[in-house]
Amino acid sequence: MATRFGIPQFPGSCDEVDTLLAANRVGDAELLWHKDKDLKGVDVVIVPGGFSYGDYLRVGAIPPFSPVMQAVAEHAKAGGLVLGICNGFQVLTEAGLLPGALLPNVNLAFTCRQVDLTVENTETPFTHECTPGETLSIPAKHTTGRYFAPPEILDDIESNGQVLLRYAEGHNFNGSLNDIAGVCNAARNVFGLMPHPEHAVDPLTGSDDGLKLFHSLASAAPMALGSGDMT
Amino acid sequence: MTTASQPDLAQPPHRALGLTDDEFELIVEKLGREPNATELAMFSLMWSEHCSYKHSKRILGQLPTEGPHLLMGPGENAGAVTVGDGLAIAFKVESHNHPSAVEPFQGAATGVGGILRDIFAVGARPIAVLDSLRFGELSSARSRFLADRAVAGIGHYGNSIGVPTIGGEIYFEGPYEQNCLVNAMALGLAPVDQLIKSAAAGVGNHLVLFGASTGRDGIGGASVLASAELGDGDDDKRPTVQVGDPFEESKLVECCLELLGSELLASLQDLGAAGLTSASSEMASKGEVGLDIHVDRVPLREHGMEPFEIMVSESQERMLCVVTPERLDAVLAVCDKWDLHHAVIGEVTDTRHMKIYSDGELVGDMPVPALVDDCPVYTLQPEQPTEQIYPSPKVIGPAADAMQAAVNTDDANARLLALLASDNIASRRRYFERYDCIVGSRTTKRPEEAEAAVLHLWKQDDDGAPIDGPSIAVSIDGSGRKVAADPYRGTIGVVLECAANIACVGGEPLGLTNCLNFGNPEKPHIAWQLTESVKGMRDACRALDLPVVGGNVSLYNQSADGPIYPTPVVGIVGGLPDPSTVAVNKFFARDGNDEPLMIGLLGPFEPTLAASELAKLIGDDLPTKLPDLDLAKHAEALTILRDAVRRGDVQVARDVSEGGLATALAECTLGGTGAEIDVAPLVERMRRAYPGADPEQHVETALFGEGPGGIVVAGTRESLLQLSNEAKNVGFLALGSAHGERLTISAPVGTLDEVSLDVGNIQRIHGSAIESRVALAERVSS
Amino acid sequence: MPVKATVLIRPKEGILDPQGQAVEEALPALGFEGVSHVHVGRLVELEVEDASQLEAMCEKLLANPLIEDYEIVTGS
Amino acid sequence: MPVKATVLIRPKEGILDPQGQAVEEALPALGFEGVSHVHVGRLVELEVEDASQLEAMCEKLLANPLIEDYEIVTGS
Ligand SMILES: Nc1ncnc2c1ncn2[C@@H]1O[C@H](COP(=O)(O)OP(=O)(O)O)[C@@H](O)[C@H]1O
Ligand SMILES: [Mg+2]
Repeated sequence: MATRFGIPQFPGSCDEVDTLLAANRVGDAELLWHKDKDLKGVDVVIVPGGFSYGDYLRVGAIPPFSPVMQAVAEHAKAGGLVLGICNGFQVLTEAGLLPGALLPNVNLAFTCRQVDLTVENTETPFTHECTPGETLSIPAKHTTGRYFAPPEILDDIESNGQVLLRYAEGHNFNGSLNDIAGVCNAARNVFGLMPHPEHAVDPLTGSDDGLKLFHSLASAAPMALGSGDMT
Repeated sequence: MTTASQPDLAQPPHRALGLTDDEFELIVEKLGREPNATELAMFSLMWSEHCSYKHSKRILGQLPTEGPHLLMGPGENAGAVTVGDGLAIAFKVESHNHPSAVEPFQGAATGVGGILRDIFAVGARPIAVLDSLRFGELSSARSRFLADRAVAGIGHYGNSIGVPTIGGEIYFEGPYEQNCLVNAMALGLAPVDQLIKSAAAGVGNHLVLFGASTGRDGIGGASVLASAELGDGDDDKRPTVQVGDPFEESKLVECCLELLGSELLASLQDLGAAGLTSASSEMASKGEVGLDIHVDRVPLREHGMEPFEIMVSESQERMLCVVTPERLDAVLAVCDKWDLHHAVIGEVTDTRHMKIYSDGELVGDMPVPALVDDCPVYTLQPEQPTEQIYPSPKVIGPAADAMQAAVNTDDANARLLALLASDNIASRRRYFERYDCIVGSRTTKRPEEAEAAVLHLWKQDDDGAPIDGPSIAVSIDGSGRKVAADPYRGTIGVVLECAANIACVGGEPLGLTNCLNFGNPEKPHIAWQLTESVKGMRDACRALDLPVVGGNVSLYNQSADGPIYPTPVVGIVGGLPDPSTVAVNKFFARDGNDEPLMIGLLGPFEPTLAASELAKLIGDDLPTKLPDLDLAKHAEALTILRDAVRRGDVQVARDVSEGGLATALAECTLGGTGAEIDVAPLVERMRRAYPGADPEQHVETALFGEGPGGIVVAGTRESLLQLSNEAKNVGFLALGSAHGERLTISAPVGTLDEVSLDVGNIQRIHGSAIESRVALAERVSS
Repeated sequence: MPVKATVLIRPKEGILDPQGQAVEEALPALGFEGVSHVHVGRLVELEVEDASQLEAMCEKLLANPLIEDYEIVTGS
Repeated sequence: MPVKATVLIRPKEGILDPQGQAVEEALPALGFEGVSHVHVGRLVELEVEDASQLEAMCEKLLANPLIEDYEIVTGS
């Protein structure tokens, strides 16, 4: 059976349809309304990019309180797979599902650029279709993407192999600590990254390297703990 | 249309509001009495240049507006063309020059917000934005500030609302120092049968205002009425700066599209300049009905707003629709779903009057035709100036001397590098990287990847899976200096350049939108520029068989320093059957043992240094005429180009624009291979056309001269051979081949040393020039 | 002795404050009732040699006087 | 009676504050010398029915304690 993906849609989400299209290439995807607590039994939740709630107050600060994110938190706690892309990554850190925080880019400007990422750890549901050390070309576009974690936490995630993607040399335009582009939780079922794999699924639009992450998810989902109807 | 000028209280209110005494008399005659404050405010807006086009209507009438692909022409919120597969593209360009000069971030942001509303007002989902920007020289701190902030504002709005900004242009030129130009173009996608018009219909139907609440935004000039009426001159409370809220607009887009998708609306209209006044009276006029409006029902953001303030407020992110009584509840429920304010503010009547009520009391009553149609239309009094009215263009600032020295040598390398590093040619990355160019998953060619942006219009099948749709190509181009030199031929050049960009990726031009940015049309020489420019646009569109689907006019762009360069900006949408045969704009290496790509120059290119970038760097005077051109040949060349790209025969195509052929060739090497070029064939063609002239001059002009109709193309030997046969009538010259790590350009005669540059060097200089110039200027000023 | 200063920068009255509005509208749904008049502004803290320059700094750089009001608090 | 509150939110010490740096670097160019330790933060002003909620609101929503410090000022 095809893996089922659910994509929460907040007012101000931008990349939810792009994510839907990308996930539909490897499984069945649908949007989940922010006011509903029902995850409709999906296997994988992908929190999409954009400017949820206008990015007002602080990026990603408001969505964790929405009904849908409460359900996503339960899904994650039960071992279900959750991916956060860009604003989705910010939301997951604000929700406490991922370590660290995202700060304004060092260039203080929204920057849209194709970047090279190095795959650091392939033994996760998100990256197992990649080869270790492989370079992925994926676009990034954000104002607040500088990954930060206090030293103790940073040491932890590094020694635990939680850094799954790093910016290749010369590609870390936002100033992320240790060139971190994507981080997962200790249980390895929640992952967030700033670049946009859903915008790299078709050579016609530039690259299809991002598809590897989607394929990884699609084949890992049946094995993940607690997949199926979690709510 | 915000006028930030301070009202002069000494004069009668109608003059302070920009109406002439004659116009005021006419209003009194049409009403049969003197207008009250609310009515006067509404008339002053509807009879303004922005709403009535009173100075430009007559000449705009000559533009061709018919075409086989046209669905909606001028007059609606946006024009629209069919692009195949039952899909329509709605598009329009609009200016937000004045607000951007006052507050560039919010001015540019609300400009994008406004043009996007025009697009979804016709029922189309916004899918792309492009921008056309002009500021004073980069060496000016004010210009750098305006450019950075305007770009940030455009990005802020477009990025946050999830619409990609896929292309544009940005130029730095003295005459825009006081009057920057910020034009934004938007495109929307809709099934052909979902396009909706704005005519109000159905007596007894409800008029619903929804979206943001209404505040005192943009009341500006009209605040004179407040002081007159309320006796308090404290206009500090009436901010003229409008602040945009892309978050609100993103909900508004989804709400409108959901309403239209469920067929709940009778008509829809956005509120732009002139707010509720213009939105409602234009809906009434088009539908030949009347409207009763109750201003006390409008959701307000501020206390104590006067009826006239509510009617003229330019608060952003609001829409107006007409709904039948049975569907009202369903409509309001959708507004609630998207957390938008809404109110039934009135009804459609058969009176053909706009009646404004406040708490049940009639505070305004005007015949709709008087408001919308009866504004006097003026005939321009054009007069050609006897000499060039603009001073010689000049590069100023800390880099100027080095530039001057470089362009005045005989070293073609130095000249080319100076051009590649100049403000109007160097890479625009500093600006376009501020824009999300990919959201929506339609962008197949991003900025700098091809001559036009390309979008692939996927559709969703019943299960939501993407299926292939047609593709489109889009480009926006304007010109100031060349139009200042010769408004007629300069404008033809703009249209041809834009059409060439479309042809370079294999697009067939389907429709054109434009924004005419000019000075004060009441001045005879500005009237002449405007008249000539529109004629040029007309003739070029006719030659290309291209309808004008709509546009915008921005007049009175002048300051104490004089008028801006007359600046027509055009945007063209082209149809593209297959996005995979698009030509790129960089040379590339073919596989292993294959023969390298051959390079040619297609088209009736007749370069001139007049009004060129090189002439500007040197400081030459502006001429008063550009060379004549044979429009039919230019049109034919573009058709040949397009067909060759579609066949896959032309794999690289770049039109020659600023900086001439040498610059275009250098730009083709960016991130690609080098090339070995000999311009002798072009020099020979020029020598035959102008046998009298000095051959050395021909070399200089061949390398750096500009003009429409020159396309650098590359393909295999066989395919270029075929192209040269097809192009006998329009011109084709073989120039060389693409390979290696250097660009070399040799010329047959003359003292100019040949060009020989490392492609890495070209890329470094072109790529970093703007950043280093900005950094240098910032250091020098401290 | 340098002076510590705090500059509070707020959206001008009458100017749309989309942030404040959005936050206010979101709060009840997040479980915070009874909150009103929310405004979001900026805060700049700095040390200056010459406190008399602060006003001019606000006008020229720290605030955008067209759409923002500012308040300078010096001390400690 | 609702209570007016001002919440000052600052980047935590030790975390790179490029915004503050940019302001600091821009000032000399405008003729302002002797400015140091510039930091840029946020300001949230609101009225609450129940001032005891403020602390929780800051912890949960208004500030991110990992990267920001906050200070609540109530009054008038
Ligand atoms: N203001 C802008 N906004 C977005 N893209 C821009 C802007 N200015 C330039 N670009 C992009 O940069 C590239 C080069 O621009 P330009 O030199 O003006 O091209 P051309 O001369 O071929 O029209 C194009 O892809 C264009 O769309
Ligand atoms: Mg071009």
